Order: sequence, then structure tokens, then C-alpha cells
Amino acid sequence: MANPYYAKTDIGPPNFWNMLPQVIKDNYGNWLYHEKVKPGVLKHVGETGDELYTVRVGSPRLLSIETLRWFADIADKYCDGHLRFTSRHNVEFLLADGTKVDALVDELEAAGWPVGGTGRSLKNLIHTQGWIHCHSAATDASGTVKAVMDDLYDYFKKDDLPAKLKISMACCLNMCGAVHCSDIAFVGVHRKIPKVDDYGVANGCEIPNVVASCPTGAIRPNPKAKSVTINEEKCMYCGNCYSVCPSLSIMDPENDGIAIFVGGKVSNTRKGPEFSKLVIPFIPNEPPRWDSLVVAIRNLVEIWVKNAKQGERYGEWIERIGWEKFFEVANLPFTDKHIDDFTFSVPTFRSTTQFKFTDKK
Amino acid sequence: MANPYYAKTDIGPPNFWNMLPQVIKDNYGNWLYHEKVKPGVLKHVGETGDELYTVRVGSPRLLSIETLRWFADIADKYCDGHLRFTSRHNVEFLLADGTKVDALVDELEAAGWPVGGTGRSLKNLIHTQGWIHCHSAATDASGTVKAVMDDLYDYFKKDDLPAKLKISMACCLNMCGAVHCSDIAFVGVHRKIPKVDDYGVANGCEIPNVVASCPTGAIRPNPKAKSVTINEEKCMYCGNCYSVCPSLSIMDPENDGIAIFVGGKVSNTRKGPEFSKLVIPFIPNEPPRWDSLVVAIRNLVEIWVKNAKQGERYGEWIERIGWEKFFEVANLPFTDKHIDDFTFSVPTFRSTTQFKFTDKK
Amino acid sequence: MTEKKRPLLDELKKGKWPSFVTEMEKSAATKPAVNTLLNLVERSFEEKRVHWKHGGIVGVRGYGGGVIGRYCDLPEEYPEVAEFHTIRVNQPSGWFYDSKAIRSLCDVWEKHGSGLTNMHGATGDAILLGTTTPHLQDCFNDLSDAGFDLGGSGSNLRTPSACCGPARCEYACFDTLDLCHHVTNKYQNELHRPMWPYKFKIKISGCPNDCTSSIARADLSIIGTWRDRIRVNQKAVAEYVDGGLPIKSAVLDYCPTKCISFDKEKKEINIDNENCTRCMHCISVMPKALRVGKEKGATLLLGGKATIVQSAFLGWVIKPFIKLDKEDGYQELHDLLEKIWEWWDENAKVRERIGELIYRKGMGEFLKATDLEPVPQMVHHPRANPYFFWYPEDFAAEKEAKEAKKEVAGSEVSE
Amino acid sequence: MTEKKRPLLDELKKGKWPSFVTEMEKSAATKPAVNTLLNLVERSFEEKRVHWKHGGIVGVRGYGGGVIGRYCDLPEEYPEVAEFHTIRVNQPSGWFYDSKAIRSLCDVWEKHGSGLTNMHGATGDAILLGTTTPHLQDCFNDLSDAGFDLGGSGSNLRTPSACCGPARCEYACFDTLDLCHHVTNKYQNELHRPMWPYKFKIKISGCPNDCTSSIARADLSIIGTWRDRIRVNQKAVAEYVDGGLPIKSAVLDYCPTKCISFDKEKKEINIDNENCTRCMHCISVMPKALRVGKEKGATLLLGGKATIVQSAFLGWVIKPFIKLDKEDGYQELHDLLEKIWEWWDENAKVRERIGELIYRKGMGEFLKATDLEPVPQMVHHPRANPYFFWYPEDFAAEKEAKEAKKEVAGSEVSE
Ligand code: SRM
Ligand code: SRM
Ligand code: SRM
Ligand code: SRM
Ligand code: SF4
Ligand code: SF4
Ligand code: SF4
Ligand code: SF4
Ligand code: SF4
Ligand code: SF4
Ligand code: SF4
Ligand code: SF4
Repeated sequence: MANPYYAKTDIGPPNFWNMLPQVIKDNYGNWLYHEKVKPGVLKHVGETGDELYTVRVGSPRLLSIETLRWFADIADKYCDGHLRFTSRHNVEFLLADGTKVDALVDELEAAGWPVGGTGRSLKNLIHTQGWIHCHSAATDASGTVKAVMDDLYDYFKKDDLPAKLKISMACCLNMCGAVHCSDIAFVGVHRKIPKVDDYGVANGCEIPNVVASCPTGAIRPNPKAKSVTINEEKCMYCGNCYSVCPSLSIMDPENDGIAIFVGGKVSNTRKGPEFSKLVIPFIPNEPPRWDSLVVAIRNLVEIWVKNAKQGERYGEWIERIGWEKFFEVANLPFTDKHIDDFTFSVPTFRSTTQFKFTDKK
Repeated sequence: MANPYYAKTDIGPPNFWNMLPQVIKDNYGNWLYHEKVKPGVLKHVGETGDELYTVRVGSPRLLSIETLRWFADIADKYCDGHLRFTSRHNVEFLLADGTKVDALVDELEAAGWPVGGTGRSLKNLIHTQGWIHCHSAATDASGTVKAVMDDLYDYFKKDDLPAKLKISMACCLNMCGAVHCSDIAFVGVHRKIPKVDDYGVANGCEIPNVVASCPTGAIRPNPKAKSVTINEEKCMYCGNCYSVCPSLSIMDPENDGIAIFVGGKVSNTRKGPEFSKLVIPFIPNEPPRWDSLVVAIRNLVEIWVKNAKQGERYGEWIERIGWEKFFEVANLPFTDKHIDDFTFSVPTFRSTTQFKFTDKK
Repeated sequence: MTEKKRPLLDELKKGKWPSFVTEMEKSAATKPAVNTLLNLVERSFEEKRVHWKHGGIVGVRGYGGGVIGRYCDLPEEYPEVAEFHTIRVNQPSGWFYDSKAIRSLCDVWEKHGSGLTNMHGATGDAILLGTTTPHLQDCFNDLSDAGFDLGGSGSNLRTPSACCGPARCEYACFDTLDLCHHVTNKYQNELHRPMWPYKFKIKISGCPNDCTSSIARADLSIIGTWRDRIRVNQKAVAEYVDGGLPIKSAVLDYCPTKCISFDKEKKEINIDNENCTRCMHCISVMPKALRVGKEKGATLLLGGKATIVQSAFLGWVIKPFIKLDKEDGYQELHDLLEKIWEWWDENAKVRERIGELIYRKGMGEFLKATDLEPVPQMVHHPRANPYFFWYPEDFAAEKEAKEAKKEVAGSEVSE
Repeated sequence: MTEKKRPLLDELKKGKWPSFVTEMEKSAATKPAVNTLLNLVERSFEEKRVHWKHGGIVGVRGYGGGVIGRYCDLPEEYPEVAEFHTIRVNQPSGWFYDSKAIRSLCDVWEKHGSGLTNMHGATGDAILLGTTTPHLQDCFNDLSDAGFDLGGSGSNLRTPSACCGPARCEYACFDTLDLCHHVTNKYQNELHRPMWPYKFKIKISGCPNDCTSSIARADLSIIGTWRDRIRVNQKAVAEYVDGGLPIKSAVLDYCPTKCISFDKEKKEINIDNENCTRCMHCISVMPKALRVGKEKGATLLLGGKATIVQSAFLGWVIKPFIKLDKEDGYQELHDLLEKIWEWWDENAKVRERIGELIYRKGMGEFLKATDLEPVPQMVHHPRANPYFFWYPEDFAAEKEAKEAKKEVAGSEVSE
């Protein structure tokens, strides 16, 4: 064996306490309030009067160790070595000394690292692996995200949107980005049923698990071939069978693409958490810059910016005006695909005569 | 054959037009507005200035032809023979001459027929057959209704509730009263699984239909006995299998009784239609006057009268205060039975930290 | 004599609400069967259980429904009600009667039945409560002669019903009574001869107040509405205000879309009609000042039903607006209705209501089969899951669009 | 040279947002595998398809998870990425690092992998992106020596994560970071050795703002809350008002329970705390004036997950309030968690998340198995259908109650 040494297991993660700057240790659990200093910069004030500055930097999440080391250098230079990452993959530099903030911001910006993403801004775009690493992807992650963020860059840098704007993406229906509760979500989707490789299924997959994996019961055993058959009428291309069995390939470059959902949120603020809802069933994959996707998202952002009241997140705005008005304002077609037909469909059907007329509908 | 004569079929109902009083014919489709004259009496005014008075009379719905003939006499006396029934089974006398209203009301009241049920009052209690006519009943209809209406009589006679109050009853889960969207609904329920009479099933029922009838898949064929077996863990006593097959008797005098639901409505007014929700899972059958039921309903009515704002129907009141507060105010236990576990359960689970604390829960 | 024997039922003669026991006793005076019925019900009260058996199939010639067979489970002890069937008589639209019609019903029922009725049944029929098999045909004959026909039962169209509508209500957006009468007559065959997977109910309300509870109780709800603007009489508004109506708390705050504003100075209200969802609230509170619009018609909702089997469904919008033209015999409605029935009849399992079938098959399929256009008004919100279907026609349309584009691009190049 | 060959990816070096291509090229300078990866991704961009195969099972000794195997489907053409596994490194609570920790991670990854990372993965791990099987154990050894351990993958506890909480946020209602660290350490075995029906995720947010999106993304959400009253500094309220905050439109109107009133004269607000649902809105708008209450703890929600298989579920309340005591090592939480896992493990099918199991079995069963008391806070509203179950213990309780009553009645008689 090449490797005779086995490390200690189950030591768990490093203790966060050791990572904290002194000002945090001193004020741990005793912060009094915070202020927005400027976009990308927050000031937290402790009960003691101590101040903590946070400088938030947009990140593509896919970082080389070269960049990480540079971040470490910056942290040493301005923050006694302290930095963190956020739940949306931004980098945050933490400093007690407010006088250093401007210099820090300048140095970051000069190196091409945007400071922003706080307050009522566009947040970083949560995303997943895409073509860079996952076998399951119906679209790329990093590429689509880069194209969209380039286009919406200014909204990350400013703090004057109606409310926070959280855009997320996932490259297949597994939805590793858990994008299903985002203001705007785009998701890689397939549109053709998996191709069954009978030999592979017979030799590599557990038929009962495969059958059980299908949410719509579209898969039946095919005892003759020791494989399975897929009912075209029932399959809605979720790819779950493929997760369970590699020989049910669902990829199809011609027909894979992206669907867009809007109006979700997670916070319990004002309105409780909400799922995002389908608005654009399909946009084709257009590498390298996914122009149609970028335009579609910009339009979706802009109608909100233009029409929402101060304080209204995407879904709150739609709730106020009604989905029928949303489709009118967004000038998007409404199709059979928008109407739920899965398990919990019935409660989504409009069981009241209360609606608004649009286009004389 | 005793009967050689066969009548004409498919003639359809009598033409309503011939039943209308002249004032209605004159103002048909041209009514301008209406006014409440006093509880039980409405005045509709036409564009012509014509007036139509309606006197509404509470009815037990089960009427003898003796009474019907008396109503016809009254109609002749005061209304040129015109009367109608409402969608909640009340009787309405229709007159163009307002001066006759008081005499009409007096004569009706003197004969024991209550005038009322208009405006913000308790409406007539919609109900079904019960022990008087249906094989399926888990409780009686007419008896429970009489007991409850006797107790709440005053609310029918006055017009000063926070809003309309619609109480309905059905004697089994078939819910012929369609009570599932009422301010207060009470429903006959079973609590034990059907007893399988193998011989009867084998000889009188279509097994596939029986199996298919069960909403929870509790019924399996029992090929040996040419009958079926019922899975005790899955059966929730809906009685649908009994509707399909008389040999699956579900009646059980010991354990049958009544469940109460509240907060439903049908009108599209303000809030759209809503289902009533379970609040009291079981009250035993207590003929002749169902005392526990009567007390339970009175309590439910009174907390609403006391706490609702003007204009708030039962469910609107609860929506404002929250179900947790409702259970506190009503002083009712909340149990596993209140939590949905049928098809559409998940959307009813509280997926937010937004709730009110009650009793330090 | 009878009094002595029914202490439990006697309790229910007390109290102020009209007593069904008293009604039954009125009939019992001339009808021995009703006396027996009282005794049987007394026994049910004692034992806390019903004494009826599952009904067998009984009926009148030419019809498959309209009669509910009912047999006592103690026929020896209660021979007079050993058979006790009910007859469902189709009510006139809006439950309007005159004394003559009432009396003729009474006369028939005196001759052929118990003398007990339900005015009316929950579906809307006039229910004649209790007779025997030999009387059925005669009773029907006499009813028919008196101008009455039977209503529905079994797997067929059930008796449609309608609110009083234009006859007595200023809110009616179409002629509920005429439509109800028309539909009932047009579909006599569907009403009388069960041939469907299950029952199908139609209820008709003239405005969104939905006084027939159609959204909860009918497979098809036809509910009046308008698509222009609420008519406002500002003088009458001012009178309500002067009369003490707290307009903010009683009207504005309850408006679900908050689309009414009030000008305190002028005592005028202003309704943003584009955002009004026509809930009726403001109109109901100030009927003298506000009237429904002028461009009237109805919203169609489908799928409503009570709790068995899949749990209760409320009807949902399948057509936001339909004009109901008396002149052309409501043709658009009939065409749609027939498409709906055809698809349902072809696809449903035994005892599957239309709403349940749509749930199982998906609205998409339903809309296609009935040529209805999907519109956002059909849903509270679009789907939240990404599980939607693509059809060959979608790809064909896509290809076509692409080629059209290419052509344009090509022609540009060739210029 | 490389530039020429990747015109599509080159497009993505343009624009203002930091470019992942640029990041990859930085690594490619020293790591040939990353150059190959760039070429492979360029090919994916050309062909609009992924070039990875389903992962095989690879790992490190003693663990069943923490590594995602990944193989290229064109190994001959792209031999340097024929294998390209990722390693999930358990992040420190709240993603707090110092430069030393960052550098030590970089050093390990320079030695053993591609030099590419995801900071962080969607579950929360630091993801080391791309290495080969022979490097796995060594890499792990070096990580371990540097004080790092692996996170979860497979059917096990996934790496818990927490918001910055008390370290950087005035809203934190408990010590999110400590709890996260504690839970992660206590359940190292569950984290590292898959043995469950499927994955189980825990996310921890210090207040209802839920900055870890736990309700959407975690099987168990632990979300800070309080049960007394919002602390108000009226002077600071007045300052906000004087500073131009439109308090009605920005605060009062958005309060979901409309439980705040404002006294214009005094410039004071009054919160009806009994009816406040602690949504955080007012506090977030006026952080200098309002503070969360003092009697703090958390709400537990269970069942959240993304869309596969049954469609997405949001976590739902299973315990409205739990005190999270550092002193006793969060014993109450652990006891509950273990009961939950036990029931799930015993009852779930393969690949059935806890939320899906509860959906299938019913909350009643779940609550019984975990000794949780049913409370109305668990539901938006009680059930609307009448399909509820009765258990032998219900009848036993009923009988007991009846007998107790009888006894009382009896004793009354005997007096
Ligand atoms: C740093 C971070 C937590 C962490 O430990 O990493 C964080 C930090 C703060 N959040 Fe957050 N939130 C963070 C992710 C989230 C998330 C999760 C997410 O976006 O995926 C949510 C729920 C998202 C959702 O609802 O869809 C979230 C919902 C909130 C809210 C509620 C906003 C709303 O109106 O719905 C507030 C309150 C507010 O901002 O008014 C809040 C407020 C805050 C405050 C002001 C709290 C404080 O006093 O420090 C922090 C600064 C916010 C800012 O950006 O201006 N935070 N916050 C996360 C930063 C992500 C990023 O880089 O952009
Ligand atoms: C006569 C009747 C229609 C019929 O053709 O039979 C009728 C007649 C009127 N209804 Fe109704 N409604 C009638 C059953 C209903 C029903 C159905 C039911 O109760 O089963 C509903 C829906 C029930 C529900 O929502 O649960 C109904 C919901 C309304 C509403 C909406 C009330 C609300 O606030 O939700 C109004 C408007 C109002 O009263 O403010 C209304 C208003 C009216 C008006 C004022 C309309 C008018 O201008 O004539 C009528 C007099 C009402 C009164 O009682 O003061 N009517 N109304 C029904 C009388 C039943 C009875 O005997 O009590
Ligand atoms: C007479 C009536 C109740 C009443 O007292 O008014 C009635 C009585 C019966 N209904 Fe009903 N239903 C009556 C209106 C309803 C309604 C309300 C409505 O139509 O607005 C409903 C709920 C709405 C709906 O259709 O969903 C209703 C839902 C049922 C069901 C459940 C059907 C379902 O799909 O949910 C059954 C069970 C069945 O069809 O096997 C049922 C079955 C029955 C049967 C035939 C019992 C049976 O299982 O065979 C009852 C005969 C009783 C008897 O001995 O006379 N009855 N039934 C109503 C018909 C009178 C009329 O024609 O006017
Ligand atoms: C790396 C990561 C995406 C990322 O770019 O950040 C990821 C990547 C994968 N996820 Fe995921 N999931 C990741 C977070 C999530 C999340 C979000 C979360 O945890 O907050 C979700 C949605 C939340 C949830 O759990 O429901 C998620 C829902 C799934 C699912 C669907 C599971 C379900 O029950 O709904 C699958 C399919 C499966 O388990 O077979 C899946 C499967 C996968 C697999 C293992 C693909 C597979 O079918 O074998 C992906 C490996 C990609 C690769 O090559 O590296 N991944 N996955 C995330 C883990 C990084 C980390 O440890 O920090
Ligand atoms: S969302 Fe799908 S394709 Fe993307 S990383 Fe997750 S499993 Fe892979
Ligand atoms: S892709 Fe999804 S729906 Fe289609 S067969 Fe596979 S599991 Fe079933
Ligand atoms: S509710 Fe049940 S018991 Fe009552 S009439 Fe209808 S079917 Fe018969
Ligand atoms: S009573 Fe209902 S749940 Fe029970 S076996 Fe019969 S159909 Fe099934
Ligand atoms: S539904 Fe409308 S039109 Fe019909 S009676 Fe009721 S209020 Fe009048
Ligand atoms: S009808 Fe309803 S929605 Fe329209 S203005 Fe009146 S109250 Fe508002
Ligand atoms: S969840 Fe609450 S405590 Fe945690 S960072 Fe967000 S706002 Fe602060
Ligand atoms: S926390 Fe939310 S519910 Fe409570 S008072 Fe503030 S805004 Fe209202």
C-alpha cells in the first residue's frame, strides 16, 4: 500500500471560536444594533460601544487557491487575519477599525472584486456545479451565473431596490441550490424521457429502487430484458431515475435548457416562506453567454423594480397585484405548463370568482 | 299489470315564469336596490319605483302536506298566491303591498312560524335525512337540528350578529348537506371499521368496485372467502365502501356520533370560499335533545359573537386571531385528530415561525 | 295513544323552532304509515341507530333515476314502512311556486304517498318522502299530468338549481331562472337516464355572493359577474355616510384588493375597477349606492364536490367570463358542457367525479380536450414544482418558430 | 496557446463580475488537470452537454461519505480529469476563518488536488474540487493534521451549518455557532458513516430572518425566537421618525398581524406582543429602536427539502419553543433528534426523507413516536376533511372519563 498512515477520524471541524477576531469575542452575543455604512459595508455596534465593520465582496464561489491566499493576505493586512464567507458564498472581511474600511474597499475593487450585496441589493447568485463537475446537469451553472451577474452587476453594487433580490440557480431538478424559494430561480430542465440502456440497467441497477424512484409511477419493470420501460405519457423528465440508475440517461443537448420560477422567499419576515412559481417553462441553452436567459431575467428584474412598492419583495409584489396581472405586466404567455398537475395541485386551482380581468380574458 | 297508463316523460319542471307575481314580472331584471325592513322582512325596489316585500319564515324543511296547504292559503290571502322557498329551505312570501306585511307576519308568528333569518342573523340550518330516511346515517338530522335551532332561536329572529351565521349538518360523511363550507358544520361520524359480512359481499357486491371505493386503500380482496378484508390501520371510517356494498355495515350505535367543523364559507365576498375545519372530533349521540352538541354549538357561537368585529364571518374572525388563539379562546383541546393526514395534508402544516404563543406553548 | 309511546320524540315537540315531529303527527292523523314511521324513528332514538337498509333499484318506466328506494330493516315489526321510497320532483327554477302548484303537489302526494315532503332536498328537488313500489308509476303519472317531472338520482345529471336572480335580486348578472329552466329542459335525457361514470351537478348563482353555494356543491358552477365597472351613485354614498355608515371600517378595510378610496371632503368614493375582483362586499354594504357593472355574464367553475372520496374540492375557474345569450339558446355554454361530459365519460373510472378526474389526469389534458385556453385566472398561482410535460406539438411549434426566424435571417443575408 | 483553443469560455472572462474562468486559469497555470478541465468544459459549451459520468464509490478509510466520486466520460481524450473527485471539508461554524486556516487548506489542496475550491458548497462544506483516487487518503490525512475533517455525503447526517449569529448579529436568539459546533461533533458517527434511509440536513438560524434558508433547505430547522416582548427604545423610535422614516407605510402596514400602533403626538409605538408573530419586520426596519425579547430560545421545524421526489416541502413547526441550554449540552434537543432518527430509520423506505415519511404516515403517528404534544402552532389550520383515526387508547380514555363521571354521579345519588 502506498499509504501506511491513517489520520485521526471524527475530529470534527475546527472550533469557530478560534477564528473570531477579538472585537467579536468581546461583544459575542451582545451586539446592540447595526447600520448600513454604504453598499457592501455594514457597521455593527455592541452594547459596549465597540464597532465591527463588515466589508462584503462578491464571489463566483469557484475560487482558486491563488485567490484564497490573496484573500488571506488582505485579511492579514486589514483585519488581523479575519474573514468569513456568507450563506450565499460571498466573502466578508471583518475589522474593528473603521478608518481602514475605505482603503480595504479600494484595494478589493481595484483587483476586480466587487464590494456590495448588502441591504436592498441584488444578492450573490446561489448556484451549483453544472458542467464543471456534475453528471446530472441539464445546463451549466458557472457560465449562466456569470452571464446573469455581469448583466445585473449594478444591482449588486447599489442598495436602492424595492427590497432584497435573491436569484438562485440549480443545474437539474435535484435543485442542489435549493432554489425553490428564491425571488427568481432558474433551473436546468430536461424535456425528453430517459433513454433506457437495457444492458446497463440489467447489470447495474436495482429494478425495485428504479421503479420506486419515479414520482409519477412512469417506470414499469420489463422482466424480459431484466430492465425497465418508461411510460412516455407519465414521465415528466425529473431525472430521479437517472440519479438511481446511470443507465437511464436523460441528457439531451438538443432539448435540455432552463426554466424560470419567481416569487419565492424563505425569511419569516412579513409573509412566511413561499415557493417560487413557474413563469417561463423553457429557455434553450445558449452558451457561452445565454443571451435569452440574461434578457429574460433582466426583464423580470426590471418590471419588479419599476412596479413594486418600497419594501416589497418579488412575491409580495405579485401577491398584491395578482398573478394574472403579473403575466400581463411581464408580457409572458400563460400555458398548460403553468398549471400544476402534481400531488398538491388542487389547492392551487382558483376556487373563487375573485380575479382580475386581463386582455379581456 | 295494474297500471296500463304511462305518463309523458321528459316534460321538465313547470315554467317558473308562470309562478311569478305580477310585480316581479314587471320588474324582472330591473331591481334597483333592497332594504332590510325588519328581521325577516326585505323590501326590494325596482327601477320603476315598484316595491316587493319578502317575508321569510323558518322551516324545518320536513313539511306535511297539511302545512303546505296552509302556506298556500296564506299565500292566497296576502300574496295573490305567490310564495317561494330559499336555497336554505326557508319559505318566502312575496307581496307588492307593503301594508299587508305586518298582518302577514303576525298570522305566521301566531301559528308558530318564526319570521326571521335575514341579514346578519342565524340562517336556517341546512341538513339531511338522518334516521328518518337514510340507511347511511351516523346520527339523526331532524332531531339534532331541532335541538340546536330551539337553543339558538333568538339569533334567527334578530339581525345583530357580527355577520351571517350559517350552520349546517350532514348525517354521514357523504355530506349531502355539503356542509363542508359552513360557518359551523356538524357531521355524523363513525369510529369503528365496517364489519365484513363475507357471505353478503360474495353474493351482493362487486369486489373491484369495493376495493376501489376506499380512499386510503384499506380494502384488500379476500379471494378465499370471495370477499374482502379491511386493514384496521388504514380505515378511517368514511363509510364509502358501505355506500358501494351494503354488506360492509359501518353503523355502531355505541361509537357513532358527531364531529364539529367551523370557519367555512362559500360566498366570494371579501375572502373567497373556504372549507370548514375540524374543532371538535367527537360528541356522542344523545337523543332526544343532544345536550352536549347543543352546548358545544352554543359555546362556539357565543365566543364568535363576543369576539368578532362587525362584519367578520366566523372564519374571517379566526383568520384574524389565528387558529392557536381560537383554540385558546374556545378552550378546546387540540389533538392529533386535528392535524390533517390525508392527501393534501402538507400544505396545511405551518411552514413558518410565525405563530402566536398560547398557554406558554 | 301514539303520544304515550314516543317519549323521546315528544321531547322534540317542545321548543320554539317548528317541529318536524309535529309535522309528522299532522300526516300521521290520516296516514298510518307515518304513525309507524314515528314509532320507528322513536326506536332509532332509543337505540341510537338507523333502521333503514340500503335501497334497491325502483323507479318509473322510461327513467333510470328520480326515485330513491328505501326498505326498513325490521319489516315485520313495521310493515307500513317496509317500503318507503322517496320521489324527487324537479322544482321550478328558483323555487318559485304559486298556491295552485303547491296544492296540486299536495294532492298527488295525498293520493300516493305519506304526505310528508322535504321542501326542498339539498340538491334542490321537491322531495316526496315515503311511498311504496306499487304507487310509484301512478304517482309519476299524476305528477306528470299536473305539470311536474322527476329530478335526478344515480349516475346522471342532477337537478340543476338557481338563485332567485332577476326575479328578486338587483345583483343578478344574467337570467339565472331562464338558464336553469333551459338547461334542465335541454338535458332531460341526461337527467333521467343514468349513463355516466357518476353524478354531475349544476348550480347557478346570479352574482359572486353565490347564494346557491355552487362552488362547494356543484360540479359546474355558473356565477354571474361583470367585466366593466361598478356603477356608483355618489349622492347615495354621501347619504350612507351621513346616515352613520363607518365607511372606512365597514367598506374600505374589508375590500380584499384595497382598491376603493374615499374622499372625505366630497364624500365620494373612487373604485379602481381594474383591480377590483368583484367580491360584492362594497355593493352589499351600500346597495343603494353601488350597482354591479353593465357588461355582464358569468364565470364558470368546475370540480366542486363534497368530501367523498378524494376529500372535498371547491370548484375552480375554467372560464373567467362567458356571455350567456338567451337569444342563441346559451350555445357557447352547451358546446362546452357537452365537450366536458364527453371527455369525462370517456376517461373517468366508475364513481369518479369530474373534479377527481381532472386531478388525476391534470388540467392540461382537460383544457386541451375541451378547447379551453389556459389563463392565469384559473389558478391561485402557477405551479411551484418543475414537473411539467412536453408534447410533440410543443416541439413542432418550437421548430416552426425557429425556422420562421431562420427564413427571416436568410432573407436578410440575401438582400 | 490555451487561449486560442477556448473561444467560448473566453467570452466568460469578459464582464464585471469575477470570472470563474479566470479563477480556473489561475489554477491551470500550475495544474495541468485544470487546463484539461477547461478544455473539457469548453467542449461542454460547444456541445451543450455535460461530460461527466455517474460517480462510483470512492472514499477514505473509516468513512462512508465526504467524497463525491466523479469520472469523465471521455477519459482517453481528457486523461488528466478521467478521475476528478471532490472532497467535502466540514467548514467551521458560521464560515468563520482566519488567514492561517485558509492557507492551510490551500496548502493541502495544492499538494493533493486541482487547486480549485467552492467556498462553499450549497450544504455548507468547503468543497475541494477535483482530485484522483490515489490522493484521497493522503489528502484526508493532511487535512486532519491541519485540524480539518470531512463533511457528509450519502445517506447520513449532512454537514450542519449556522448563520453568523451572536458573532455578528444583534438578532441572534441563541448561540447558533456553538450549537452547530456541538451538534456536528456529537454526531460525527452519523455524519461520517451512512446508515440511514437517506440524507438528513440540519440548518441553524439565530432568528426568524432565517439567513441559512433552513426552512427550505434542511430536514431540521432550528430558528431562534423569543416568547416575551419586543424591547422598545422609544427615544430611538422618535429619532427614526424625525429622520424621515414613514413609519406607517414602512412599518405598521407591513406588520402581518397589524399589532403595532403609533402615537403621533408622543412619537411612540405600542406593540401588542400577545398578537405579534415575531416576524422581525419592525425590528429589521428600526434596529436601533427595537430588539428581540429576552426570554429566548428556538422554534424547531421538520421536513424541509427540495423538489425530488414528492415535490418540495417547507419545514413545519414541530416544537414552537425550545430552550437551548448550552449548560446541559442541549440535552432536550438531542433527545428529540434521536427519537426522530429512530422512528425515521425504522419506518422509512430507501431514499425517503423524514418529511416524506411523515406525509405518508401522518403527523399523528410521528408525534406519538417522538412524544411531541400536538399543538395548533403546528398547522396553518386544522384539517378540513373528516378522515381522522381513532385508536384503542382513545376509547380507553373515553371509558375512563365516563366511569369517573358515573362514580361522581353515583356518589351524588348515595349522599
Ligand atoms: C451574512 C448573512 C448570514 C450569514 O451568516 O452568512 C446575513 C446577514 C444579515 N442578514 Fe440575512 N444574511 C444572509 C443570508 C440571508 C438569507 C439566506 C439567503 O439569502 O440565501 C435570508 C433568507 C432569504 C429569503 O428570505 O429568501 C436572509 C434574510 C434576511 C432578512 C429578511 C429579508 C426579507 O425582507 O425577507 C433580513 C432582515 C432585513 O434585511 O431587513 C436579514 C438581515 C440580515 C442582517 C441585517 C442581520 C444583522 O443585523 O447582521 C445581516 C446583514 C444583511 C445584509 O446583507 O444587509 N436577513 N438573509 C447572509 C448573507 C448572504 C449574502 O451573502 O448575501
Ligand atoms: C334567498 C336567497 C337566495 C335564494 O334564491 O334562495 C338569498 C338571498 C339574498 N342574499 Fe344570499 N341568499 C340565499 C342564500 C345564500 C347562500 C347559500 C347558503 O347560505 O347556503 C350564500 C353563501 C353562503 C356562504 O357564504 O357560506 C349567500 C351569500 C350571500 C352574501 C354574502 C355574505 C357574506 O358576507 O359572505 C350576500 C351579501 C350580504 O348579505 O351582504 C347575500 C345577499 C343576499 C341578498 C341581500 C341579495 C338581494 O339583494 O336580494 C338576498 C337577501 C339576503 C338576506 O337573507 O338578507 N347572500 N346567500 C338564499 C336565502 C337562504 C336562506 O333562507 O337563508
Ligand atoms: C336527499 C338528499 C339529502 C337531503 O336530505 O336533502 C340526499 C340523499 C342521499 N344522498 Fe346525497 N343527497 C342529497 C344531496 C347531496 C349533496 C348536496 C347537493 O347536491 O347540493 C351532496 C354533496 C355535494 C356533492 O354531490 O358532492 C351529496 C352527496 C352524496 C354522496 C357523496 C358523493 C360524492 O361524490 O362526494 C353520496 C354517496 C353516493 O353517491 O354514493 C350520496 C348519496 C345519497 C343517498 C342516495 C344515500 C346512498 O348512499 O345511497 C341518500 C339518500 C337518502 C334517502 O334515503 O333519501 N350523496 N348529496 C339530497 C338530494 C335531494 C335532492 O335531490 O334535492
Ligand atoms: C455540491 C453540491 C452542489 C454545490 O455545488 O454546492 C451538491 C451536489 C450534488 N448533489 Fe445535491 N449538492 C449540494 C447541496 C444540495 C442541496 C442544498 C442544501 O443542502 O442546502 C440540496 C437541496 C436540499 C435538499 O436536500 O433537499 C440538494 C439536493 C440533492 C438531491 C435531491 C435530494 C432530495 O431529497 O430532494 C440529490 C439527488 C440524490 O440525493 O440522489 C442531490 C445529489 C447531488 C449529487 C451528489 C449528484 C448525484 O445525483 O449523485 C451532486 C454531486 C455534484 C458533484 O459532482 O459534485 N442533491 N443538494 C451541494 C453540496 C455541497 C456541500 O456539501 O456543501
Ligand atoms: S443541481 Fe443537479 S446537476 Fe446541479 S449539482 Fe445538483 S445534482 Fe448536480
Ligand atoms: S425522469 Fe422522472 S418521471 Fe421520468 S421516468 Fe425517470 S423518474 Fe420517472
Ligand atoms: S348525509 Fe349520509 S346519511 Fe345523511 S342523507 Fe346523505 S347519505 Fe344519507
Ligand atoms: S370505511 Fe372508508 S376507509 Fe374504511 S374501509 Fe371503508 S372505504 Fe375504506
Ligand atoms: S347569488 Fe347574487 S343574484 Fe343570486 S340571489 Fe344571491 S345576491 Fe342575488
Ligand atoms: S367589489 Fe370587492 S374588490 Fe371590488 S371594490 Fe368592492 S369591495 Fe373591493
Ligand atoms: S438568522 Fe437572524 S441571527 Fe442569524 S444572521 Fe440572520 S438576522 Fe442574524
Ligand atoms: S415582529 Fe412582525 S408581527 Fe411582531 S410587531 Fe413587528 S412587524 Fe408585527
